[in-house]
Amino acid sequence: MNLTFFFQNVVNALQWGSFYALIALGYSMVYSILMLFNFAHGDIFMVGTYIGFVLTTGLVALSAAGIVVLPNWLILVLTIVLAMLFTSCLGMLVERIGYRPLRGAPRASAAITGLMIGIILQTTVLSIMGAQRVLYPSLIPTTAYTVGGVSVTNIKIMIVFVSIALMIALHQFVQHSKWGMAMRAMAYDYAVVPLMGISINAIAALTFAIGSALAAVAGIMYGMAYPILDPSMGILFGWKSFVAAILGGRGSIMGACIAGFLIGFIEIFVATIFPSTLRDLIAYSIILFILVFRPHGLFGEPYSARLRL
Amino acid sequence: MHQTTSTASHPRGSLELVRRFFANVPLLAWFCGALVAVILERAVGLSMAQSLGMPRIPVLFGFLVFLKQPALIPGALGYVLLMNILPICITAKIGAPVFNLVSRILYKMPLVVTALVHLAVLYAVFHFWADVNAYRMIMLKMMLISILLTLSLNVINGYMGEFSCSHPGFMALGAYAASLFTVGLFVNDQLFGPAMMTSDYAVVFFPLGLFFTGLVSALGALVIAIPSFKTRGDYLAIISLAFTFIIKSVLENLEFLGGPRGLSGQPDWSSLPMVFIIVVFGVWVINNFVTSTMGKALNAVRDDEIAAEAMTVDTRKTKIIAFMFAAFWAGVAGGLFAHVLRFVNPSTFGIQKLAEVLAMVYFGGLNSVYGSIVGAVSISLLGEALRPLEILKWIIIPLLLILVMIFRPRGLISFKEFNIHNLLKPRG
Amino acid sequence: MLLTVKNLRVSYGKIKALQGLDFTIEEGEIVTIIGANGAGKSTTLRSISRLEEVEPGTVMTFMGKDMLTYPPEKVVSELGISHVPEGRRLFGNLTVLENLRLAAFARKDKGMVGRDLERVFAIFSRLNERKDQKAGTLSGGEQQMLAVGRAFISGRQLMLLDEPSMGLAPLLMKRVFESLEEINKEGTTILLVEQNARMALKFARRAYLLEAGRLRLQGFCSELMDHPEIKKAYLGG
Amino acid sequence: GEKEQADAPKKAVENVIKIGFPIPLTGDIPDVGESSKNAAEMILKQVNEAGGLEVGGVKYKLQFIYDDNESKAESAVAATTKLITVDEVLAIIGPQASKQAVPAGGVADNYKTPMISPWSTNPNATLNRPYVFRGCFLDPFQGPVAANFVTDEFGATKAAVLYDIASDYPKGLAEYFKKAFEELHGPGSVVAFETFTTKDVDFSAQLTNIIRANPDVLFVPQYYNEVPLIVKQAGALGWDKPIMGSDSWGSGDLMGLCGDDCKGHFFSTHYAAAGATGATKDFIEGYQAVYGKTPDDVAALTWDSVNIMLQAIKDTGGLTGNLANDREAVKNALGAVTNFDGITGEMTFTPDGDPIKCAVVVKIDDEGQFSFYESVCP
Amino acid sequence: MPLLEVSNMSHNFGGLRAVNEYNLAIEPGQIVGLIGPNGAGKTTVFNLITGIYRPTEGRIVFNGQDVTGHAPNRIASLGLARTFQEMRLWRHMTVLEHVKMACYSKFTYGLAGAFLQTPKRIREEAEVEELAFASLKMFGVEQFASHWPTDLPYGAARRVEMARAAVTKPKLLFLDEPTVGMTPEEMLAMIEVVRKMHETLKPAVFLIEHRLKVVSELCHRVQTLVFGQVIAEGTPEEIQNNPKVIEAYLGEEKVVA
Ligand SMILES: Nc1ncnc2c1ncn2[C@@H]1O[C@H](COP(=O)(O)OP(=O)(O)OP(=O)(O)O)[C@@H](O)[C@H]1O
Ligand SMILES: Nc1ncnc2c1ncn2[C@@H]1O[C@H](COP(=O)(O)OP(=O)(O)OP(=O)(O)O)[C@@H](O)[C@H]1O
Ligand SMILES: [Mg+2]
Ligand SMILES: [Mg+2]
Repeated sequence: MNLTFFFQNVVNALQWGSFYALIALGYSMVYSILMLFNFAHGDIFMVGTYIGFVLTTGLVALSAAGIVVLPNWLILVLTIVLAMLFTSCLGMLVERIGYRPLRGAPRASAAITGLMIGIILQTTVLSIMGAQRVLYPSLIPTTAYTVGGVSVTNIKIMIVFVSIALMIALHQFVQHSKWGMAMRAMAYDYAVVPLMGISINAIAALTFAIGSALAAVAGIMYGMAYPILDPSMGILFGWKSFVAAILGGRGSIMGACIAGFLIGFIEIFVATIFPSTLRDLIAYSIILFILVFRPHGLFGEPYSARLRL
Repeated sequence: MHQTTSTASHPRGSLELVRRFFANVPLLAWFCGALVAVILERAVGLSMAQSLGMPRIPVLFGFLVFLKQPALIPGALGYVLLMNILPICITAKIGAPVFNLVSRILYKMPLVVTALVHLAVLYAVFHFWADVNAYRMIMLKMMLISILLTLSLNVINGYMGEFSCSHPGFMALGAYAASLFTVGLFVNDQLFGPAMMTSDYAVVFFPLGLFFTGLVSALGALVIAIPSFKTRGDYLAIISLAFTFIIKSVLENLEFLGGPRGLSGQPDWSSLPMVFIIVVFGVWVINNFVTSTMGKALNAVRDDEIAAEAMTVDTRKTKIIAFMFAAFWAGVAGGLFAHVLRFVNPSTFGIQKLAEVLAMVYFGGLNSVYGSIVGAVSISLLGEALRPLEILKWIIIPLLLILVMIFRPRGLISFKEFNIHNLLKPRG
Repeated sequence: MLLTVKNLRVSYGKIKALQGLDFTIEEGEIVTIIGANGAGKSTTLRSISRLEEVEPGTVMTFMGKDMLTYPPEKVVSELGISHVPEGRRLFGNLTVLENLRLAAFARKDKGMVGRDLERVFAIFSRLNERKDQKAGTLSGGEQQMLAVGRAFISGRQLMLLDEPSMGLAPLLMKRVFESLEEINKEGTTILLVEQNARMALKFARRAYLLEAGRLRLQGFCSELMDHPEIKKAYLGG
Repeated sequence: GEKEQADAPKKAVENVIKIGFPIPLTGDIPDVGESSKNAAEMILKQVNEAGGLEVGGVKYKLQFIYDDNESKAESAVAATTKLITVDEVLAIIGPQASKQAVPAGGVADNYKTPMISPWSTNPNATLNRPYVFRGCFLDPFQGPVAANFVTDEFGATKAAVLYDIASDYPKGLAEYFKKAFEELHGPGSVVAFETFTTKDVDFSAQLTNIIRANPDVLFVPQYYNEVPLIVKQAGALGWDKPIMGSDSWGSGDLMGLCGDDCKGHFFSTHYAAAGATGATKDFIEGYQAVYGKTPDDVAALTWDSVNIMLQAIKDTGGLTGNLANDREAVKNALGAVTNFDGITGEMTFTPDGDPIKCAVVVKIDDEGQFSFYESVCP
Repeated sequence: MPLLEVSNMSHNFGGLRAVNEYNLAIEPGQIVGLIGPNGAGKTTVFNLITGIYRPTEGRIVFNGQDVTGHAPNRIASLGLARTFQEMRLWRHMTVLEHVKMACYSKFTYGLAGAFLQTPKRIREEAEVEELAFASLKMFGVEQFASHWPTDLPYGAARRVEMARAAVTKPKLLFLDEPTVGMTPEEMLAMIEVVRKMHETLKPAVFLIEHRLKVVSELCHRVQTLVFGQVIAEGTPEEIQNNPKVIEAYLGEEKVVA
């Protein structure tokens, strides 16, 4: 394999992996704190993308009509901020309606609820936006740079940068802030968290808010990179980020992110090296093998619950 | 607080009255009542429907009429009342003494005989009901198959408490293996050439083929069973999910099986008696298994693996058996499914199928044969009955499931054992 | 009165766990509730912490405030009632230090937290050695120390202790009770639930005996110690 | 009003022709269902407003029954069975995608009910099924059309293909293209044959491979909603050569989604929207007026399939009211249709029920219009 | 030859040496106690011998067979049963099923029996059910046979755990703090129960306790474990007067009850 070709694929894999990583981050946030499979996450991501779409389209239209003239970068910033806000409200709503009543229930029941909430979100978007695809307006013109034969676009660079930055920020937050500590405590035994003077509902809502806000960021980045949206686009990402979050290891935000990148790399390189028809086959076999030989994921801790003292 | 209990007690009270009214009605009477109803429908259903203003017999207890032609709702309701509810209830209640007598006689005979008699009546009910219309027939077959599928998933997700996502994969293995068997051997076909055997003995060959089909799936289950020694829960969920995707991808890549185009031309061997007998047999075997101490070991492994090991339970063997056993029946269900559709292709066995079976299992209830039957029947009936609602259906069914999860997190009927003796006994 | 409870009723579905308890605790006191398994001792503590919904008719006031208007986290952070739950319930995935830090989550007086931490480590030197070990891998006794330490940090008005002696070796048990005594001397009122009645009666000033969700006896420990019924059933002859 | 409605069905029974549409209104491809329904509704309105369909001197009102097949094979079977046996339709239009059309075709054939799948390209859908027809041309025809065109037009000697392996239509077309191209230029002249899976959005690995293989042209037999992503990503990776597409590009939405990036590329299809004349133009304009967008290939093919079905019904010369006989008659009439003048070209069915029709190659011009470039007939 | 012989067993958790050079020999029928401060490694010793952890070093011979590193269920089927410090009952199984489950290795009906109602299965299930009832009766909890463990009073649940361990008539029974969380009255009752069980089944017993009363009433011999190391071994009286034990475990003044 020649070097340019290799590096081109590395660049491709970085961009592709960063989506898995970004969405897995949000997924893992909820998953590792509330220990529930939030199967609705992929669809929250989808809704986030659509919210971004509506906001951007609206703001661009306002600008174009001369009502409030905003520069493109401001539109982008506004879109991101507002979409994060709206999407985290949605996340909190999902938590309130779908998950809070199920706190004491088996995790699988919550998983089913998540699955169903996902379907409802999808159906709702489908009936509001119609079945046809929509085009995410481009705010930043794509510029391709060629460095030594490797082609990189400004958007790719931005996406990779944003996802790595968010990963680090989130990791710091969970590991070192007192809120993060409370979240981890909640992951272990939520029922006694109030005895520390901490409100369970507040932590759960916060967790969902952050996770969903991340999904909104991911959604907007996604819209810029792959500007064709349809209401069922969340499913695949939902499941892939589920894979990434668990492959990374239970409770490890960093692990989820790295696993996201890993899956991106596996998919890209398998498609490059082998006949691309075998991509899923080989990619999932690799994931299966990793889990067989590292039964607790990349960074997960072995079951300490094996023996309760 | 007191208020809520008093208002809640009212409907429970009337329900209790109904229950008490029918307390002396044995199962046999209900079955025979249903038989009377379906035979009555065959005889006078059409004219009754027409006199109530409907062009034809409402196929799904009036549901399709309710949703599409509101003007006909009174007619449909009347039809359901006159043709379904009343004949059943009247026959059951009035005939109760007689049926109790019969039940008592049957009850003294070996259980097999009693059970077979009940099943024969049940089959007759199905037969006459479905015979009215081909649409009913296909629904009924699909429903029976989903019972088997749901129950087999319940073995892993309910009884053993893993969150397995591998069922579409097992089903795909079964569907393809069975299709390969029948299409390859019994059908003139472009892929595999002329038939090697005649299909005169389908009644023998098909179950035999399904048995091997099940074995193929069971072998596939080893891919998940072996990692399950070392890991559980979420990680195993991903392993099983990967399995499903791998199977799907393999099938897409196998040109000789039609690749993504799939395989068609399966002979029409999934007849109602065939499906009925195999599903009943499957339910019986699964029920036997989960009530044996060997099967209860699944519960022990689920609730506390360490304690199970310390109590001499061979957890590895238990897990292997559970996965292979569940996969076997999922494979058989897949084989039946392929022969009802007479077509298989890889994309049928994806995430959507997974969501569907999971919904059936968790809706019906974990760790319960009853639950699985209820889940499979109600979700497939609902799915069919609400079809006219198109997109709205995908809001109503999920909402319903969410409500069930909130109010009964383990499903409608969970942790309830299927007690054949109790079911078949006379009631007075 | 620091805490006044009147007509405390709790039920789990059909099971009536508590059927109308009345009791009071004075400031600075050590009070104990003893009783057999399933008598409702833990339930009493859990309802004071507001972890359990009480039935209408129950009155609970703490320093004159109606406790029923507080959600569980506010009971800790605003009223200063800490609770060492039955079975310790530590956060096993957090280190010893993190467990203690977390207990200070809602505290307003951040400056004092450091001093209290030191105090905990002084009382339980074993914890200091295992500061960075995950709490889930501590032995039973170590966990109990951490649980008490955690409560010590989260609230200092009233400490509710649910069977702190469970599974403790004699020496350690003594150590734990000594430290509780110290904590009490520093101004924390203690409500102790115990099965080890001998220990509890020696330790506390006043006691309530709970049987099947009702108060059976109450009084000063010194008197109860000689009560024939208690002697027979709870002190082993 | 209610009384009227209740009486209506009885009176109308003799004068109604029912046609069933088991189409995907939810699931993976709801847009396909929507387009089909849109096109069908237009015809329904036209015909019924004109007083109905005249068959053998009697006017029949049309009644179209749409049933959601959820993009699932089993639901397609159930829905088709229901339409045939419960709703007792005279004929079936749909399902669209092969994975539903193949099993549903089995059902239709079983119950001897004529069915046209407007969009399915899988040979099994119609194979040995006298009652099942299709509305689109098959891959063995379109593949060589594209191969010949790129050879003649661009002088291409090396080609690359990128397609969705999990989807029937692109896969078949890609394979026929490859076969035809290699017949022209020798084995190995298709220098890259790359695949992805349905719903993928990132094609960078495949495109990097393709670019490295340095072909003269890229053949992308994908749907209009995937094309923009592929074209844009190819551009970002430095691809500047022509891209050739297939009839599935032919949607008015394509340009809305793709913008400037698609301009200058070509695709083979049934008709050229720009400068269309006659019925085609009327259809496009009518569709635009009602639904505010240009029709896609599904809509166009559904339009033709419904019309050809209506034509066949008329050709029976009169309905008897006996459903089985009428269905048989319609089937025979369908087989006998010759040179039906549809908006997607002239159609005659082969004995297998597959249409013989011409293809056009369209260029996406600088205004973003699909302009006629050349026509190829079998 | 001793029934159980552990020689030079050590175990590390990461850097922590939880058990160090541990030796033990138990004769058939003997009751041996294990005491020691919290965190001394008592439960770990149990887990090592029963196969839940694999020892870092050392050898375990049970009934003449080297079982070091064997799976727990294999060791258990050789006749070593146990209870747990924190009860480990199965949440969704009835009490009777608990006890039947402990006879898992006694069933020989195989897959055919599991799937079909073979006569052999019906017979074996019935036999085991009888055994199970007998065991429940011995511990006085037969009235709870069809209850779920969550519905049991605490004391009854502990007895069920013992009934489950004893149903197979093990050669050696491990009890981890059988009286934890009991009132003195209940404790005395428990002592009687264990004594009665020992008289009928005559197993060797290895018992962890913090309550000296239990140890001195029941045990023939007592080991004291501190920091993973045995610091003293002898009869209960010897141990109670051993200065090392007093210093490390009992505290300066003797606590008798
Ligand atoms: N979550 C619950 N659900 C149902 N019943 C419960 C629950 N918790 C406790 N109970 C029941 O309430 C009663 C009182 O329980 P509680 O835990 O307060 O007793 P306790 O005196 O603390 O006993 P112990 O000494 O065992 O801790 C018991 O009968 C118990 O079975
Ligand atoms: N899984 C584990 N990982 C790390 N350390 C562990 C683990 N299990 C136990 N330990 C440590 O090993 C030591 C011995 O624990 P063990 O549970 O054997 O004590 P014990 O003697 O049973 O105490 P107690 O009487 O309190 O139950 C303790 O210091 C504990 O922290
Ligand atoms: Mg308690
Ligand atoms: Mg211990």
